[in-house]
Amino acid sequence: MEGTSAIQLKGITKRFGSVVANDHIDLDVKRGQILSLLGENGSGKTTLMNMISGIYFPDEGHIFVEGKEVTIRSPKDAYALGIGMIHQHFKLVDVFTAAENIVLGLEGKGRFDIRSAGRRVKEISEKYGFDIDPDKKVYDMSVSEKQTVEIIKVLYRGADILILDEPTAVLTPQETEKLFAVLRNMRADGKAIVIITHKLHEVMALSDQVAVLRKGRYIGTVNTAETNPQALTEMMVGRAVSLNIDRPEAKYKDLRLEVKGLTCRDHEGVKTLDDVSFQAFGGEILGIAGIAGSGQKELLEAIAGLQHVEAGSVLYYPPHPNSDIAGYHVPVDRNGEELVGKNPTQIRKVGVSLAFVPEDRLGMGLVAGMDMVDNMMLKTYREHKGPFVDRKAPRALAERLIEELEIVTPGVSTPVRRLSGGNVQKVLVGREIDSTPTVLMTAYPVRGLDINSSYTIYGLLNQQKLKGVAVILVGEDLDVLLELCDRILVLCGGKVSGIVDGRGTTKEEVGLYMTHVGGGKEAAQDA
Amino acid sequence: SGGDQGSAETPSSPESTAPAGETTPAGDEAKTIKVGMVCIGDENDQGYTYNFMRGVEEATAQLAEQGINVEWVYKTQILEDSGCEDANIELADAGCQIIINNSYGFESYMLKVAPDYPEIEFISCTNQASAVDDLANTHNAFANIYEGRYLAGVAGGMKLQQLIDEGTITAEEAVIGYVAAFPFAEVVSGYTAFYLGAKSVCPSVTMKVKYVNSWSNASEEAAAAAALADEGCVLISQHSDNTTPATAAQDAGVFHCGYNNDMTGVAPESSIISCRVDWAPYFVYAISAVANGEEFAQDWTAGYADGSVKLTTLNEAIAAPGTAEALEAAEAELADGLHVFAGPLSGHPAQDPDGEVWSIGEGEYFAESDLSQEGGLSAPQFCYIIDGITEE
Amino acid sequence: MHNGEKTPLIRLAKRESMPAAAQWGIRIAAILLALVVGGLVILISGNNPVQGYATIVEGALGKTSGIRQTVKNFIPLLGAALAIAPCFKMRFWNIGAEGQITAGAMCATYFALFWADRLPQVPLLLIMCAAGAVGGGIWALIPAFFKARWGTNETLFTLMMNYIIIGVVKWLQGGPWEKIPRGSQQIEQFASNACLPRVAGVYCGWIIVLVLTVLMFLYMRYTKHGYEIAVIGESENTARYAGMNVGWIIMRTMFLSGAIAGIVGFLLVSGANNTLYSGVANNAGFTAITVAWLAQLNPFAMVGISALLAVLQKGADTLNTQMSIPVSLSDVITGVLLFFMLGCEFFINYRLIFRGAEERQARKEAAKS
Amino acid sequence: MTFLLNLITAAVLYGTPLLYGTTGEILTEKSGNLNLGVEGMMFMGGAVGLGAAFYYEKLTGAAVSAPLAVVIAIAGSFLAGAAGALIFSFLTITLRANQNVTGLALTIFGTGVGQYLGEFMRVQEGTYVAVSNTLKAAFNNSPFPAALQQLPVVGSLLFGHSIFTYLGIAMAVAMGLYLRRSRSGLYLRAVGESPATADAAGISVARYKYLATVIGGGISAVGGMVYIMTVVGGVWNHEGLSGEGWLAVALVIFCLWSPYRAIWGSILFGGLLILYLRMPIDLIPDQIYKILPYVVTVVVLIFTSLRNNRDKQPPASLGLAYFREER
Ligand SMILES: Nc1ncnc2c1ncn2[C@@H]1O[C@H](COP(=O)(O)OP(=O)(O)OP(=O)(O)O)[C@@H](O)[C@H]1O
Ligand SMILES: Nc1ncnc2c1ncn2[C@@H]1O[C@H](COP(=O)(O)OP(=O)(O)OP(=O)(O)O)[C@@H](O)[C@H]1O
Ligand SMILES: [Mg+2]
Ligand SMILES: [Mg+2]
Repeated sequence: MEGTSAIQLKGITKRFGSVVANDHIDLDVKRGQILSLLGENGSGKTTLMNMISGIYFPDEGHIFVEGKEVTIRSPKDAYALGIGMIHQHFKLVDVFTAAENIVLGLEGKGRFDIRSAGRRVKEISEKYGFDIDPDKKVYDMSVSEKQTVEIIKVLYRGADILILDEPTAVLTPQETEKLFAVLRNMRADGKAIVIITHKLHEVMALSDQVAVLRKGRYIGTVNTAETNPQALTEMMVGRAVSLNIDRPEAKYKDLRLEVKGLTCRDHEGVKTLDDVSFQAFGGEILGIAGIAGSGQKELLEAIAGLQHVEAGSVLYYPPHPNSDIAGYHVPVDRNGEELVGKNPTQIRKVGVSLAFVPEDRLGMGLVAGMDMVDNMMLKTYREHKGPFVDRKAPRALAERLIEELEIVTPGVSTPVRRLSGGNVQKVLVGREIDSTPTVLMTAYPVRGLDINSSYTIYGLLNQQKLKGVAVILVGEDLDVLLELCDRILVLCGGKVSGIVDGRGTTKEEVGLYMTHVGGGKEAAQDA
Repeated sequence: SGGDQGSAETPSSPESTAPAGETTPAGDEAKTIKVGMVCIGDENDQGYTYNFMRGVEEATAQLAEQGINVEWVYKTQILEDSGCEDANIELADAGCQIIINNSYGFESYMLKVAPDYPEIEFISCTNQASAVDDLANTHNAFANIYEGRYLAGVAGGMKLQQLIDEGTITAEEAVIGYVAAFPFAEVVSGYTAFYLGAKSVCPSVTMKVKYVNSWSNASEEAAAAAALADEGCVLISQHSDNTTPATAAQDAGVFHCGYNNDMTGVAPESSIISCRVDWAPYFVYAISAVANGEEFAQDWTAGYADGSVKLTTLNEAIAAPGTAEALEAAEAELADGLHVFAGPLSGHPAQDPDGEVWSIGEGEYFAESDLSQEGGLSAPQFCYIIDGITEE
Repeated sequence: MHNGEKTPLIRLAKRESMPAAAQWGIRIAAILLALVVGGLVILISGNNPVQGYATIVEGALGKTSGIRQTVKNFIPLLGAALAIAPCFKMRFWNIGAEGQITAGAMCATYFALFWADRLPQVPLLLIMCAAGAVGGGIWALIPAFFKARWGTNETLFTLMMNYIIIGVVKWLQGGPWEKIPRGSQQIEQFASNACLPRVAGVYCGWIIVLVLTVLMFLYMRYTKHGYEIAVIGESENTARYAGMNVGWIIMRTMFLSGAIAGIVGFLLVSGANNTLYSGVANNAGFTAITVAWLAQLNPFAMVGISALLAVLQKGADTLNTQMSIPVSLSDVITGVLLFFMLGCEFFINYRLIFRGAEERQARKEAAKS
Repeated sequence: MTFLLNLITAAVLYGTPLLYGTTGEILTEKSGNLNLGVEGMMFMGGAVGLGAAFYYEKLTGAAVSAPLAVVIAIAGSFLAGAAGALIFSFLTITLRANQNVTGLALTIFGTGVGQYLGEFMRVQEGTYVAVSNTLKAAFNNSPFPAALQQLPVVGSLLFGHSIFTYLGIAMAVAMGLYLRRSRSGLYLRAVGESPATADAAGISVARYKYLATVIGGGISAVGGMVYIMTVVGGVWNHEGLSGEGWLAVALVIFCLWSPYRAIWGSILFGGLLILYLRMPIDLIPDQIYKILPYVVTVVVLIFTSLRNNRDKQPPASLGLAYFREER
């Protein structure tokens, strides 16, 4: 059984309008193996997998399952062939319970008994070490719980070909490890597993083989044991790339932002931020680490004036008026300006900028249906006097960004929806930086980005830091935070559980802080 | 009269009009008159406009005998808004010599058009402005439908008296329910006449009136009739356009007298009789006047005796014994000049129920639609809620 | 694909874009097809379709009086479609234009009835127009407020608001504002200084709505407000992130939308009817929704589509008069026309791929090389 | 007491057509389709349902079977509504047209068709299109034995209504059970909440949407027939339905997409419709009284949004077209 082909793809092609997402791709997925699918953003990984799972229908090519040619017209056909996919964006019904979501779409005989389904769910989750309440509604679940439901959904159907599209993007390192353990178990069971991820260390740690796509073409498959991150990156990008992240030292650091006792609540009255205090300095990158949903988003939004603040203050110390932010150390001679109570426009005016890249990156920072020009003026359109908008300046800016950041787009009037993920991100970050902020806040700026684009973004952040900007970076990849940040603030359940020096800490220390408030102390004792 | 409801032969388009000359009796020179009519509904409404169309049919035949060919042009389903103004203009431009507006709400729009076409005669049915406007080419016409309602009331009253006599109900339980469109003189005058007709043969009768505030709303008319029946009314009558009060009456097991059309077809177990206006005499009068180049009255009315008001066939199966005779007697009285709104009567103004008591004594009468009187109008004027009737 | 048996017979793919000429070609083809189906309907009803359509065109455009009435139908349709456009752009499904027209008409009527003796024509008309705008605006603001504050579903809210205001006008009509003598359920015809003057035989509302068309185009395309509306329509979160006060903009836009509808109401009472009644909007508020949508929210396209529907309305009326084809039949034809126009957008946005088309394509290419 | 019993009886009479209109629309909306064409479908159902019973009776004459006539009327009206809903489905599901606009177009089309058929029958017959008293009784009278109906108080309260009331309640309960308890009901709700999720789970989104919308449209249209046969006495009347369908749409909101709530909701609305005739309040003019159902609906709409209970919201994808390859 092991080593035989579970799925074979031959000459698969898929076009979206004029975009050729997959161009005659061949792929072989073997039983009892974990195959990593690697490629830059927009290289066609998701599209390819979607054709196996019945979401899309190929324009050309052949699919073989167990050596027999098949036609997969819908997810139903895919399930019938034992293929299950966990999508990049969760496909769950919010108002249903876990159990209801799991049994969705199953053909059943006789009476419908959701309770016995719930028992099955419990069995499966116990077997694999998940913790899930079958009667919990999805809208009450955390991200990782939702993902657990997705995985159980596939297992429940007894799928033996499993596809996971960027499953770890939203998980903590601990959760990721748990998931990997499950996947290894399944491999031992003889299942075929395809996993898409941008994190090379995960690829190296988990998979048996790596297949690489580039710009919709299949580049090749290598055995993980015979390769290394550097080589994989070169396959993906098509040329040599340096994988070291710089951490230059800025000449001057001065206090720019002081947060004291910040507390926020959500709609249900639960504290999302609990007495958060810290300082941010110009000329440094302050990383913010934490399990997803620990208050990162709320913290940035509170500073940017997008969240109602219940208590606490955010003091802003402007650079000396005579200094052009680009570098002279000028002592702060004022008491600081209170930002709490100001609206987002006023806050932005003093120079605090938020480049927020949410899970759905087109959801917040950019308007998907508008072109680059209109997106450029999203925050500045009011500055111009009179009732009409001025599109000249934003057009110039868009053209400049395309040039400077090498944004790949047919033109400034193409809707940003049509751009690839990495390019969308460049548009967003480029616009924020252009507003010459003194504080640049950004969350998950490289989420879902490929290595190459990620490094471009890191470079941009370092550039800003050297100009004397206070950069606040919410990240999810601890390796990157450790390499890039001067200091790291760790949030746990809305509280600050520790602030560590980026140069002197370890992944384990930060990981402990992420799961326990004050976990650092125990760690210190251990050491 | 329930039998001749066929509409197939109804002249409903210019094409179906007999070509001029064909029906002209020998000897007379043929005259063709083009008449426009603006209608609130169309002949499918089985009520108000349908009744006009039957008048048209009859008048056309009668006029043909006089050597006058009428070419009718209709504008149907016209709302009581500026569309009515457009319709009048369109008919005037189409060369109509007479334009008839069949609904009360049309008049204000008609009056905007009439001054521009002094050579065209404009008629507004059931209305009253020609008496006060200073235009020579505007006319009002309405038949004394209150006489028809009085007679229908007699038929209904006979039934009530029969029920009392048989002991089915007590004298106090002889209550009429009346489904009324809007609280104004045409309606008030109508239900009062109906009540007086019933009272003339059943002295203990009383009446309850419910307004639906619409000329035509099938479900609300039904709801009002059902509510009246539930409140103890044993006979329902109506001044509204649908048959639903009849069917609701039948459902509730009570009796009914209709308006505009024979309703025995839809409610054979409860509909006793209906009254309607026959527009043919007026149409013949007005059209022949124009054809002959004569003046005709600016305000016109006629009654039962003149054939302008009619009753539909009595539903003998359910009517009280002797109803036909009682009707004959009442008809004779009307022909003899009986005044329907004859004293003693007292009540309150309908628009101001708490206002001063209004009354007339024995021997006096309210001169309804009496053009011979000073300030008399064809449109009904009686607008008092008399004792024995309650409005809600 | 190989095993052609199991390949779907027809597959869909989203089109990137289509040349404008081709788009309009498809739309015109759809309209023609709809007319053919409508002709069949006329035929089945026992009439001659060719004669029927000739009558429609002749009735609506043949004579001056017909054209005037067509223009009269056209004014509220275009006006209300313009009113709806910014809301729809914002993805705020305002189906309450009917009620907003009525509310505006009501407020304008107040001044026509009670201030006409005190004011000369021009100031009176201006005040009536302003009152109409405010009335319609406020009526639209109520659902907008709840939407902005608590996310109350606006489609259903605005729908209900229609029936409420119509009920209120019915009450005024039969109650406090009823003309003397009472009982007529009518409101007095306006004094002449409360009536809009005519231009080219039709009250000057047509000029007003055409000017509004240009203004609305500029507003949506070139102003900051227009930009804000477009951003909110795409994503409320983004708008919030950009520092827009989303609730305020929703309310402002709805007020504007209601105000334009209210002005339409003013035009209808002051220009067309010279009085108020409960049916004053006469379904224009509903039909305008289809106009706005079919025009893809482009004000200039709305002119064409309202004109088409206005011709159809007037033509239907002539059809009824001259061929005694019932009004209901023209509703059927209008429905068919709308169905076709709605359906044809699909062929503009999507491409159909038939089974085997690719192999044929591939074979052709192979033969070439 | 009698007053109250009479009021309830009348409320049930007026509420029953709404019950069908509403439950049909609930089924439709549960699939994520917002079909605003209820008025049109009910109109068609009213005309065709009446016509079916009328011509059946005409064909059979005295041999007419009343129960069969009821079945024929139901079938006729159901098919008429289903046909209208099929047009809607084709346009919105297959051709992905905007649902709001398509619904309005269906209203125009459906009222036109219904009105035309009604008039056509009228002209053909040359007289009222009305069923005989025997049939009227079958449509209007209670199916229960007289002994039950004559029980004090409960007799008329529980057993005094037309067959359609009981059928309607049974149908609403069945639909409630279907949506809550059955596998396919769960899948239908999933389609309405998140078609992409349902699709990925192997549920045929288009099939569920088509079936729910077409069956829902059919059920709504039966309401039109019930209205014509009971409320307006089995006669084609010129106004047809006068806004009943819009009221049904309002009622869907009022009962928060629950068929159970539709049962008492429709009776309440039926009562509100006629209350001004039976309980006039001097201070409130009739015209204002009549807008009560709409005001109540608005208030409910506001309160549900205030409470923001996740389980009492409209289906999340209500009104949106679904295309699998859309991102
Ligand atoms: N709606 C669309 N229509 C046409 N082309 C599109 C559309 N959406 C995306 N594209 C094309 O897709 C390419 C990449 O976009 P996409 O957002 O899929 O990036 P991605 O690499 O998948 O991002 P991520 O890794 O974050 O998922 C672009 O080059 C663009 O041309
Ligand atoms: N539904 C769609 N409509 C239009 N274009 C699409 C669609 N889905 C994918 N594409 C385009 O196809 C190409 C491949 O996209 P795909 O999502 O498969 O990339 P990917 O390799 O998964 O990238 P990422 O790493 O960002 O997830 C991209 O250019 C993308 O924009
Ligand atoms: Mg992607
Ligand atoms: Mg992807």
